[in-house]
Amino acid sequence: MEAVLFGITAVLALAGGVGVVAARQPVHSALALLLVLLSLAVDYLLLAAQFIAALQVIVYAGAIVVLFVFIIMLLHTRSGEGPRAGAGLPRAGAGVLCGLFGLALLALAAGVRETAPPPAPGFGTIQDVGRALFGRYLLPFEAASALLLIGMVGAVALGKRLRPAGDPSPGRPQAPPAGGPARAR
Amino acid sequence: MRAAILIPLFPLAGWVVNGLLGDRWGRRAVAWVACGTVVAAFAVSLAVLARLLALPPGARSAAVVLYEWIGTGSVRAPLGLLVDPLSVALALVVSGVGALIHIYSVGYMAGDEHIARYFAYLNLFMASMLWLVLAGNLVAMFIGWEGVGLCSYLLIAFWFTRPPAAAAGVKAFLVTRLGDVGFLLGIFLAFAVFGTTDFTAMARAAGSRLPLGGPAATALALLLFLGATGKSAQLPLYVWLPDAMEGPTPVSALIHAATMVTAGVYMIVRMHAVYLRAPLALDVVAIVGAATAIFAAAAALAEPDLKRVLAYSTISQLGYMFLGVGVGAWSDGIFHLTSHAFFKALLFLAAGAVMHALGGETDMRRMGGLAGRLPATAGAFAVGALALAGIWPFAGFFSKEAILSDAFRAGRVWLWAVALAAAGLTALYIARAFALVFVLPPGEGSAGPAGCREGDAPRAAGHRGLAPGAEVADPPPVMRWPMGALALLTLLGGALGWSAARPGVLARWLGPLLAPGALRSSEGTHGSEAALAAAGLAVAVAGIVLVWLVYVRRALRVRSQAVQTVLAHRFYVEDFYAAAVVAPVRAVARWAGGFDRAVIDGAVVGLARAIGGGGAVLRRLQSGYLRHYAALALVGVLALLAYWMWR
Amino acid sequence: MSVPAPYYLGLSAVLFTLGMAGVLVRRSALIVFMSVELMLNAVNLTLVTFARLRGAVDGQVLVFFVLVVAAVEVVIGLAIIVDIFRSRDTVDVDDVDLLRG
Amino acid sequence: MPGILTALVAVPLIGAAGVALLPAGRVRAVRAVGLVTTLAALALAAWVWARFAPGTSGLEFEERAAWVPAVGIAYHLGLDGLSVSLVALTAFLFPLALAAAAGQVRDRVKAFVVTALLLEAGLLGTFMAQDLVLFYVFWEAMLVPMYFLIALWGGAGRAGAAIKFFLYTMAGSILMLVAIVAVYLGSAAGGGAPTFDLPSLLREPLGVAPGVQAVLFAAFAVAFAIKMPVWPLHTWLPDAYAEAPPVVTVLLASLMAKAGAYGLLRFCLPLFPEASRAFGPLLSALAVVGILYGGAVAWAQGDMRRLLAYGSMSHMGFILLGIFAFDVPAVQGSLIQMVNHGVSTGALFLLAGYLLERTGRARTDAYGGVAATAPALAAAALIVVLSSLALPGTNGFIGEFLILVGTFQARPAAAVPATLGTVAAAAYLLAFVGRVFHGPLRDDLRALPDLRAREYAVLVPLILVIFWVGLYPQPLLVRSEATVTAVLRRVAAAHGPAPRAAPAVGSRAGGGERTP
Repeated sequence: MEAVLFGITAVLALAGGVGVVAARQPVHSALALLLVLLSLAVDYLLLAAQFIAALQVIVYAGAIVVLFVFIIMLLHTRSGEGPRAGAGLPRAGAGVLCGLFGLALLALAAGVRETAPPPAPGFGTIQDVGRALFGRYLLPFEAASALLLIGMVGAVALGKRLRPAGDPSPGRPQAPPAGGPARAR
Repeated sequence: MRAAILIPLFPLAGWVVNGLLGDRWGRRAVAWVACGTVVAAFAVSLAVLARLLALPPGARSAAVVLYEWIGTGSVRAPLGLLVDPLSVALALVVSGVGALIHIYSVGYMAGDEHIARYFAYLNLFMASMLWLVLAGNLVAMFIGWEGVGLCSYLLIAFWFTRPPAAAAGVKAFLVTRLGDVGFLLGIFLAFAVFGTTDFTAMARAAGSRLPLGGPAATALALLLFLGATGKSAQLPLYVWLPDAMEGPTPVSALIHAATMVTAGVYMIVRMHAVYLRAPLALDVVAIVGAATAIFAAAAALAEPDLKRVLAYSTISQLGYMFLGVGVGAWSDGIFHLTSHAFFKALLFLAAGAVMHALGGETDMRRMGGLAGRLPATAGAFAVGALALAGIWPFAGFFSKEAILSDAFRAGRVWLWAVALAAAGLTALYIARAFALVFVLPPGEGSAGPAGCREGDAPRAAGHRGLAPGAEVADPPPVMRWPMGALALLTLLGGALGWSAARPGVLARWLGPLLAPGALRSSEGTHGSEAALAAAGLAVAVAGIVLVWLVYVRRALRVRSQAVQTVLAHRFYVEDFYAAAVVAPVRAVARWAGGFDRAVIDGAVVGLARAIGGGGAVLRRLQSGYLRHYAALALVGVLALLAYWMWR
Repeated sequence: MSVPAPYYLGLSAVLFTLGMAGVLVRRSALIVFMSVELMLNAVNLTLVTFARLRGAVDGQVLVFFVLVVAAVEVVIGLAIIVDIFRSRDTVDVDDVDLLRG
Repeated sequence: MPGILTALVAVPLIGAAGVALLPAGRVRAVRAVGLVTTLAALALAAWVWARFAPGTSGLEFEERAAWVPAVGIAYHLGLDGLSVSLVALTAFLFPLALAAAAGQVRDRVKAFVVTALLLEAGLLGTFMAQDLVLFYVFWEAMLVPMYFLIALWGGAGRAGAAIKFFLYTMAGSILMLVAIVAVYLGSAAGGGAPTFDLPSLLREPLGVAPGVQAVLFAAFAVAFAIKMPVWPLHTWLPDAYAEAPPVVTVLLASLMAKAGAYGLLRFCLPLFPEASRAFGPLLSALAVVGILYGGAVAWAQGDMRRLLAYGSMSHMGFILLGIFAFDVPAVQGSLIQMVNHGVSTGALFLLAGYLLERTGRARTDAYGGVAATAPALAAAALIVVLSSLALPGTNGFIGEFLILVGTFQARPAAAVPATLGTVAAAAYLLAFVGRVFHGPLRDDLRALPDLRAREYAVLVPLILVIFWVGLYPQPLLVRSEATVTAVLRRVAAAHGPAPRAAPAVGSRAGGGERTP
């Protein structure tokens, strides 16, 4: 049962992964990413990590992917790739590098002890993770909350920069050559 | 004896007071303070002399330690005085002549607006010089030694807005400082040898610490003598003294004739215990002295500038003194120092009176026939000139003859011959100067190039040179009286050294202090003494007669163009120094400046450039493209993985 | 656990490599970004696997933090992408070389 | 319990904080608070200096508190004969510099005062720290304010000069940091716990191989030599001295350079006695080269601050020479010369600053006859110049004389050319006086004002110190004698016989009988 489930999710996740990388349109990539995320959520359940699986669905699939899609819609057609600028890496070179790297990872993975006894009851539940979070990891947890706040403030600040005082137009589709790069810096 | 400290302290107080407040006071107050302090120093010296006279001859030496000045580790140098016959004799000469010249200066500098500065410097000089002669050890003496050098610099460059004066001051300071390097090294060596520089302690220990003729004694004596050649303007460091005549004439009289330049002679006499252990060094002293005597006398022959004639004369006479101490005639060296102080100060003051009358003119070719118009000045100059030439019965006769006979009796016949020839030249140049200034009609010496003129300040007559019909008169009493006093001293000074039976008063006074010169081989008979004196006198008279024949009667014309040229360039010594010392040093300094910029800093800047260049190469890696960074990171990760897997 | 851990880790490795290839090859900033998310998820899978293998919950806690960081990163990153798009009218990473030395 | 030394460091910091709280526009208040702060530090330092018991070689006013006990770092302050006079000098010069700055620094006054006070705290801490890490912290704390003082208030080339200065000194500091860690590790060789505490380190020889000791010595020595600076590591100096505002140059030349010389005495000699002896001849040779080379280059300079900068370097050569003569009088001379150089060179740069302030001209040939229109300025300059060329009766003579007399006993071959350096000093300094103050008065200088009351207030204390040290240096000498003797005994004990003391002839005070 578990093996079957893992096989299905693995295939779906791999397909999604290839989709993310290979899709021409960003929105297709986003959908493929969603597929990967959901498949992995199932795997987390298989690995006795209910809380993480739930978070995966809520935060990743629910929030992050939605955000991506939102931005893709915002940027509309220009979110794709332009004509090749010539600065890219040779695809073959990238392929070789990635292949080598993947093989190395697989070799490492193959060396790992194969199985473990069934976990203690309650392992990976929300209570279990929560106890760790509010116990031993209280300080990092609080720091994470601060980080979230900083991220929020940062996003707001970046968003505000788009509309400087005295500039009535919300955006500048045709950026003037002088001001644009300076502002981006 | 502690009162002796007041001798330098009085003028020092005068310096402080006049230096700080002089500009706010009137000129009279400044003059009174300046002269009063020096007269007070003279009075204290007399009192100390009286105290010493009251003691038995063997006990006339007292050390006065004020406080520990420098004291650390093995180096101890207290600030202390040594009051003994020698230092008191010198203090009397210095403060006495100094007081007269201070008084003379009141008249001479009457027209100068910086009189407060002038007298402050002069007082500082008196304090330094008195400290120099009274100091109880070499390090303390060095305070005075450098102090007089400083005042010499300040007073030569007194009219500092005139470039020649400023340059002459710097030259004097630097040349004497070059000699002082020797003096300093001598102090260091004295510390190494004796562990102290106290004069009495060194004199006591010289016999045991310094092997006779050993390298330590010779090195110490020669190093100190190097200091003396600088300060006393001997070969080869005499070059600053003629230029020093840029200063006011009373300064030339006091510092550059009567007192400071004799410091070297005093120092050698003070250190005679060391010199006695170094016969070689004594020979060097005597030879340098004799050579300087004849060289400077010859250089004075063709000099057109009155003050520079006197300057070369001073160098020459100092050579006599060194010849004297070089043959071990300590007290005769001091005797000539004293009589020279009298007559040379007199000559300078008389020359100053001439200049005062002529608005600062010093070129003898623009003078002439002044005897009638300046009778008192001419008389004073004549007295000084006769003493300088060594004519009986003036002081110079006795002291010079003493040195000549010492040299002869010490077996240094060659040196005696040289000195005798120098005596003839001396009579020649001073008689020539007298003739040009006072006897011959004006314009006799063909108007040469302009430029022999003292500072613009003493402008009594308001014009320059001897203008026909100008009002030329003897100086005011405040200047005449010191000249009279010095003339009197010049007349009577011989009594200090000459008596029916030698040794004279001065020699007996200094006697207990000074070990007899080791080099005096044989006491001459009275007859040979008289013969020597007659020889000296004959040479002097011959010189004067020759001048009379050449310049006044024009009976003789012995003029060689080559000799003239060589004399006019003073044997090219200065040109040699300019080419062989000054120019190379200047070139090295410039080269070092360029070297510092180009090579040392260049190396540093080059390193910075190299790092910058390396950075410029490496920055190509920073393409700015995200994927390049990612790929590089991936390569790095792969390398790490490979390392872990195969390690 | 009936599926041996190396399978999970192998899946994670392949996903990570795919994500990396995306970062290296794709030029659209959005897709590059999504590839990064893919890599993060691969790492998360590894962490969860090892947490299960060791029977310790710490790996899962770490995943929690990765999630937090990823969320923040996405927020900021997307804001920056939008900003760049507004000023340069493109999201192609090859058009942006502000880091060039 | 914080003691007086902590207070000494804290006072400038508190003052800096106080100034920082003032509104920047209230320039007079800012200057007043700065001046009062430095005067308070001066009062503390004077008290410490007066209370310092001469004749002891150990630390006085010691304060110790654990800082990072895990690795043996402590907050450890103390004063001994090496440092007490330098602390007093630092506290003495800062009020004068701030007072002089009132005429020269007119923009960003508040920032200037704050930075200067931070620098004072760094300097005082550097001279008092007895823990290697604490020393390093103060050492670097002094570098940063100085960088800003040059870079923000300097002349046209200030940016380059400041960077050059910073990189140069930083390069040395990094070497020293590595060496400090190595010393720390080496201190555990005897079996005890490793420590950064200097007195503890000195209790037993450092457990490192002789070769390693030489490397460590070199690392320390290079850091200190750059700061002094020693030829040929000096090329930051002319740029920094010439580009910094004159008062900052005063601080650079008078105090910062001393930190280098002090470090040599405080760390290099006691920590690495064998290496010190081995490197002694080399450093003496560099000192002699520096003396003569600096003098020659100074003579060829047309810019007066560059002239004085090379002259300052030449004088620092004497200090280096004295330190590595390993002879009590010579090292005593070096210590006293540090104070003298601080006073005299500081005064020279102040005077150069006054001239610049009046005319804006840096080249000496742009002046002429200044003595005729500003006699008091000229007189002050002359006194300071004379002190700088070591005229007896002024402070400079005491230092150079002791250095040379001591060196002559230990290394005659170095002493003889070094003595020639006194002629070189006279040459370039009198050339400076001659070009600026003497000669015909230039028409465009006729209106040059003489010293003002504020400038008198700055110069008179300096001149008083010049004469005081010149005529009665014993208070300084007795304070350092015991410490110097102890340090040199350490160096001498490294190997070889004890330094030879020339037996004195006659009684100690100079032989002759005293008369009432």
